[in-house]
Amino acid sequence: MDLNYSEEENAFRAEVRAFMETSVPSDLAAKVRGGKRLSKADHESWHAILSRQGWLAPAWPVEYGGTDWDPVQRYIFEEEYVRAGAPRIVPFAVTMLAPVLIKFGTEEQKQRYLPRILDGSDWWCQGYSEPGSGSDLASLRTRAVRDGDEYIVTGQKTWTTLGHHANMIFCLVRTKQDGKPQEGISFLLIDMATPGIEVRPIITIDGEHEVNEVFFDDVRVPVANRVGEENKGWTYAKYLLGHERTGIAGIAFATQALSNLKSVARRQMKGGRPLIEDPLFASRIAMTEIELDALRTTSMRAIVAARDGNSPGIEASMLKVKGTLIRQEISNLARKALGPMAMPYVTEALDPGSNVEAVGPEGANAVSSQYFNLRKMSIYGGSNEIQRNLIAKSLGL
Amino acid sequence: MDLNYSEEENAFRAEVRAFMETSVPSDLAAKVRGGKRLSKADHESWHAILSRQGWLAPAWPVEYGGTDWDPVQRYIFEEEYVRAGAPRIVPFAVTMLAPVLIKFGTEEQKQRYLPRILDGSDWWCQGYSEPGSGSDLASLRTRAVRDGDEYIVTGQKTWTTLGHHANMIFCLVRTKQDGKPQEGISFLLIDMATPGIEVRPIITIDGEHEVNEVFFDDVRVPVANRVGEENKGWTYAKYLLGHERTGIAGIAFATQALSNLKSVARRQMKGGRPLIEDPLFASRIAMTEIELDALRTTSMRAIVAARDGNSPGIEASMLKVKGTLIRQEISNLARKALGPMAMPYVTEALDPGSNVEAVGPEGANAVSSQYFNLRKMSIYGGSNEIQRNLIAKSLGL
Amino acid sequence: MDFEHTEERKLLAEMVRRYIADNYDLNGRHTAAALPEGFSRERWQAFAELGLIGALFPESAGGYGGAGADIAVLFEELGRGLVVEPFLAALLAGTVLAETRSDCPQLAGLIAEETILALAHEEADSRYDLARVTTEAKHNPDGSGWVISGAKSVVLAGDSADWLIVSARISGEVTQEAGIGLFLIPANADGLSIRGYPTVDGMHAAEIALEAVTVDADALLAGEGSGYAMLERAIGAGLLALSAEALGAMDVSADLTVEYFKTRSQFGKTIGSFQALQHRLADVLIEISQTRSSLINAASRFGSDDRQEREWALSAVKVCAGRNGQMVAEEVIQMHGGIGMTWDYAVGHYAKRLVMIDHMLGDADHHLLRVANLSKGGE
Amino acid sequence: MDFEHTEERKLLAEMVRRYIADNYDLNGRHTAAALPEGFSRERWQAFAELGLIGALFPESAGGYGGAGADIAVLFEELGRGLVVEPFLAALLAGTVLAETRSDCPQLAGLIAEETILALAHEEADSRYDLARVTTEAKHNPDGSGWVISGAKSVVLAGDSADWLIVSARISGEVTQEAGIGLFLIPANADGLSIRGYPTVDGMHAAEIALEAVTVDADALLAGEGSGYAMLERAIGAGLLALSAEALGAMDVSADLTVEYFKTRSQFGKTIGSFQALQHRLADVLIEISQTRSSLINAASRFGSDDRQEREWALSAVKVCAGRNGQMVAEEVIQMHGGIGMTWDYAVGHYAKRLVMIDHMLGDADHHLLRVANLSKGGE
Repeated sequence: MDLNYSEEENAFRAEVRAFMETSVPSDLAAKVRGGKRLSKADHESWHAILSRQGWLAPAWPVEYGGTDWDPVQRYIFEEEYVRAGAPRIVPFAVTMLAPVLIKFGTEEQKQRYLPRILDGSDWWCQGYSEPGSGSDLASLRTRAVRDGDEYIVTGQKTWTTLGHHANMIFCLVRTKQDGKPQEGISFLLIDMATPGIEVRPIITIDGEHEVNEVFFDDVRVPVANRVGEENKGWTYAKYLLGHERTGIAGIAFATQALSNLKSVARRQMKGGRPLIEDPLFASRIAMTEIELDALRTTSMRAIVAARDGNSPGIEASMLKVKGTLIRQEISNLARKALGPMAMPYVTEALDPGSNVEAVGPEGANAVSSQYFNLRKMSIYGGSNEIQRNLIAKSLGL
Repeated sequence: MDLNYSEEENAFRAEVRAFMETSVPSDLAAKVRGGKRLSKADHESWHAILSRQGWLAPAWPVEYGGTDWDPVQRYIFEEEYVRAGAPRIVPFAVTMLAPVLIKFGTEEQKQRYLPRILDGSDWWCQGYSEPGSGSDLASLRTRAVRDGDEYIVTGQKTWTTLGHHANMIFCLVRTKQDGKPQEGISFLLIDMATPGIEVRPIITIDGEHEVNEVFFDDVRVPVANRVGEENKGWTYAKYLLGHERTGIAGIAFATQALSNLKSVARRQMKGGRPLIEDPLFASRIAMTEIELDALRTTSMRAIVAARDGNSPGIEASMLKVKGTLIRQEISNLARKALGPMAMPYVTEALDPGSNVEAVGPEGANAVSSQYFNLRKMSIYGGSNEIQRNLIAKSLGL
Repeated sequence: MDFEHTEERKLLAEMVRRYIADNYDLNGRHTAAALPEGFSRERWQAFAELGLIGALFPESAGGYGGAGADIAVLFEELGRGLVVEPFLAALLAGTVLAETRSDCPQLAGLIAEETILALAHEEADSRYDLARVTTEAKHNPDGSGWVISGAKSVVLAGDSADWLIVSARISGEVTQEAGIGLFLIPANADGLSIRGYPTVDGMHAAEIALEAVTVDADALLAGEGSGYAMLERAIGAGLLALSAEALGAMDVSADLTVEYFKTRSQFGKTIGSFQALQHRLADVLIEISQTRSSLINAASRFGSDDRQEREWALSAVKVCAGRNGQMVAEEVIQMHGGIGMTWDYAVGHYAKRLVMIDHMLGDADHHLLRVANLSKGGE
Repeated sequence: MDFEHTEERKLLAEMVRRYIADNYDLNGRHTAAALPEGFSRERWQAFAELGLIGALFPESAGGYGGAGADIAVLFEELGRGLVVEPFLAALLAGTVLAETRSDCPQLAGLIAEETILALAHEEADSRYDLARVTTEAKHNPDGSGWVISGAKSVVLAGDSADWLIVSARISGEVTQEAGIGLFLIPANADGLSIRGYPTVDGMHAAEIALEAVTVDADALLAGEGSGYAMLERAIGAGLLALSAEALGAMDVSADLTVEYFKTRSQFGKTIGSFQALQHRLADVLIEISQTRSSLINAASRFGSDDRQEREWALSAVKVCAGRNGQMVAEEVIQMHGGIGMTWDYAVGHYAKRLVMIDHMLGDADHHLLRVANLSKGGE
């Protein structure tokens, strides 16, 4: 048992840190740290910077433009880029679709789509959830009917994150009506410029437009855009969800958020002394720190198991649940730390261009809205209830 | 809305308090306060004292030896007798069986059994649970087969509290094998001296003998000892359980336990100051105090609703769950308050006659064992899970 | 002992509930919240005409209520309706006036909805500590009154108020109870600058700076000896009101969830048939019931002259409102899933209000330790 | 980075587990616990012959282990087996000897199971505060050594020990870290009185009074300047050991519950098919997994020379053991129902051990604040 980083790993960290220090645009880091809104261009420019370095998709095989980093290196990379204030790599193409393409796509699909992800030509979004199928994903009803070399797709997807930026969507569609619901699903790649597609915003409780509904009305999709076999899409969907789950824990982001929380708690006063010295509050922060310290190792155990060829399985579900709970707890504490100053919400001040000033301490403006926004973490990516079902199932219950 | 006690109620409280002050034997109060074991004789002598005063069974109708106290008075009575250090009235006869007899028994049964409860001739125990039927009470399998004027009873009951003191047991037995399980149950009164009955102790994790298994091997019970109709026992059983549930919250006992906890926390030292001044511990005690203060009113609301003729229903289930959780939390905090001194457990010192001394502060010896003992509260009387099921059911889910 | 409200209060509650049901849907709320002042003057007038503002104050102050039960009944309904109009500001400021200058035109104007009042007390670093006041009031050198300087934070309805009641330190150390005065100041006074803004739950508040604001001697409502007690009285009314509002919001949140449980299906059955969700909902309902009991206790003890008993109960109910409000908020969103996260569905807005109530007039941690301190004397 | 134990440690764990499985069932445990000393000398000898005591100490002290991973691996198995023999006392006292007098016969005797050692440090009012020592050591007026007076509380294996290591204040205030000395004292010394007793989880401890116990000068193992650091080192090993023991007990408790879920039926189906119970069990497993991770962290940092890093990790894992241990204990009893409350079934005994571990060497509250304090320097 050896938990220490090797010398090579420390050298790797130094390399990544040096790159980040010179490469993350300072205005971008300021936006990220201030909780401001990021534009599509912000994301694209950061992706381009990483892509030029060959680091946009570290987990991909080298032949497709990835790296040969092992999971520990990938974790170090993530830690460093979060530390540098870089925004999260938009996951839909890089960490969700690409693994599916690489494992189940045709050579043609790989050659076409993977480079376009790396060079920023395509922005992908995810077409999984539907209004009637939340946790029960397999009950989806968007239909794809074969018509010669095309499918005709009709139906509705929802919770499509950043779908308003996307030009491509990967979709689960129903290609067979009878039999078990899981056995009639196919996985399609759809150009959003195809006639019959409409994207409508969903405004969330924090007042933000992040997710969308996507409507399909007789949308024609070439059969060549199907990944893998017809009616086998459920297999690919589950493969993708497994990848999503380990990623969601987001240890590096949680570490950063905890560090922010502590600096807020050092600045906020209670009874004339820094809040961080208040025993009740200090003990809550300490508990979260302990849990995150453990989760980092839980995550490493899953990662190293994966490196050694074992499937993460139940660990992925545990990580999803605990990781999201810890992340939510940090945002909960950040909100509490601000006291009454958690209330003001000047949304204009979140727009990068705006000269409207926020109210209260630096960075306070977005804290409560983020607390509400992060409620989504225990809902999406297979809700925490679904994960608990999976854990029970894996025990044979 | 008026939450204050009326002048009459205050006068009533003074009367009860005066009686308790002169009537609770001081050695008995000392045992109760010290968490020592009570003998059968201890219980019987206290019952006899209350019975002479006419206060053993306040909730019974006056004609059977009860009082005409309203629920608020009954609550005041309970508060005062707990305050005086009196032991709990053994509930099986007084608050569990008697209401069933009074509502569903024949005049003969009432005339025979109710006086014998009051004068201490009979000690009743409860024959509900079976090894295979815990929460699923209706699945019970102890059979009673009709043979002329008698039933022949064969089977096994378990968790029979203080069954080793009892000369009588009220039992649910199966009198019909087919149909819905609920529809083949009868309610029998059985003399434990009848041949074929054997009582075996169950030792619980605190090392105590409080509960028992009761075995029935071809035990002959007169049909006259059946309460109500054959196969309608489930109705009577549920009636009894409803009564048990509101009683279990035990506000008065919790109040006493909280007061004990606070005096322990005042005496125990942490960092050179009384533990009760420690912010973390003080806030836990305060939370429990707040919850108990609310529960007292929740309980009163149920009681007053009952007085005004409304059925408690969902409130009874809520009371059971929250009441047991608060009681358990108080015992949890008492254990924590003692620090390392929660560990010593000199069981001999709990025996009234013993001259073995306990270790640690006054009353500390029984604190941890009581914490473990009270785990039972969320299990018995319809487990807290069953109560949550009932709450959901009452919402039409 | 009796848990029924009087007939008058039942009628009041019934009337408010009907008015809100008929006139105040979620879209209406959004529209009102988006107005420059963060509420609708028209609705405010309608509420006043229904007599709701008068219900907050005793007859001696021109109202017809003012008891704990009046405040609790009314605010529970306001919580059910997610009402954005400035009732809480009215209660806080009006309570001070009712106790110090019950015949003043500002109070009459408040009850008649013509005047908006706000209590400007909290400061950036006071964090719920009632006695921590750094804003200073000095005798005007010309002998004519007072000069007040300092800053106030998150003043509810501070941007729409015509008059402000401002706490300021006349003497004593920064955390001392004695030495705090309360001043009635017109919002258009020279030296006052007010920045209004929306809060995350759709209400409005303001940051207020006072730079040498001069007022007459009669602006002093309560002086060094009585200012703190008066504040405690007003904040106490606010604690009761906010807790009642939280209870109303919890109740509706739970009702919406029960409804959703019966209609939404997953895996071929209604989600309300999943035991894990049933049990969590049961726990939610238990905590709501406990909050109701705590509110009954606080409303009943609100009128008590025994300060410890009264303040204990007020802090206790605020702890329940804060803790249970957060639990309800988080659970109902989770039990709804994605739909609960959307602007167009109500639960998210109830959740935001519930969570923000914990940030007002002292959070659960603050009041928990206050309960512990107030308990010390007792058994 | 590698989470696998070395082959040696895996073999050790495997061997202990097999020995316990073959020789140490619940009845055997009860029998041993009921012996006058609270454990079986025969078993203790068998454990020593398997080399288990030697695994706790480094080669320099006559053992062949002593690393964090050695302690963690061994105690996890002891926790799985609910072993009552005095391993923890041996670790605590032996660690002090190994660092101060590694060649003494008492340590050799300990490793050979011939000598029982105990660390007598806690006092009635010290409540986990390592530096709070009121027992006093004074220079003997005759110049020959020390005179020690005071009282020690809940000394593990204190009633079977041949030798005690006693902490006593040589100088300084009662809470000062400097000034604490550690003394090696024979249990039969004049002036020592020992009252042994069982603990609620079936172990044994003792109250020890010292009335002017005189010892030679060489009884002093660590003096005013180093006593505290030595204590922290020994207690640190104890924190790691107890947490590992807790993890073992949690694992078995969960396994028993899974097993019970599959066999026990209610309402016509196995109770493991009820979703509410499934979800609670899932949460239990998540916390156990977190405890394991925390233990890995602590075992890995146990050897670190960076005091803050090491002690942070040791306190952190004890918080996990304490909090999660209680959660597991309460949940597995509840999920078993009545059977979980009985003496003849194992889960109750695991539960008692889990809960009592939180009372040893600092409870979760204590270590939580210690973590907060140790974190202060960091980011």
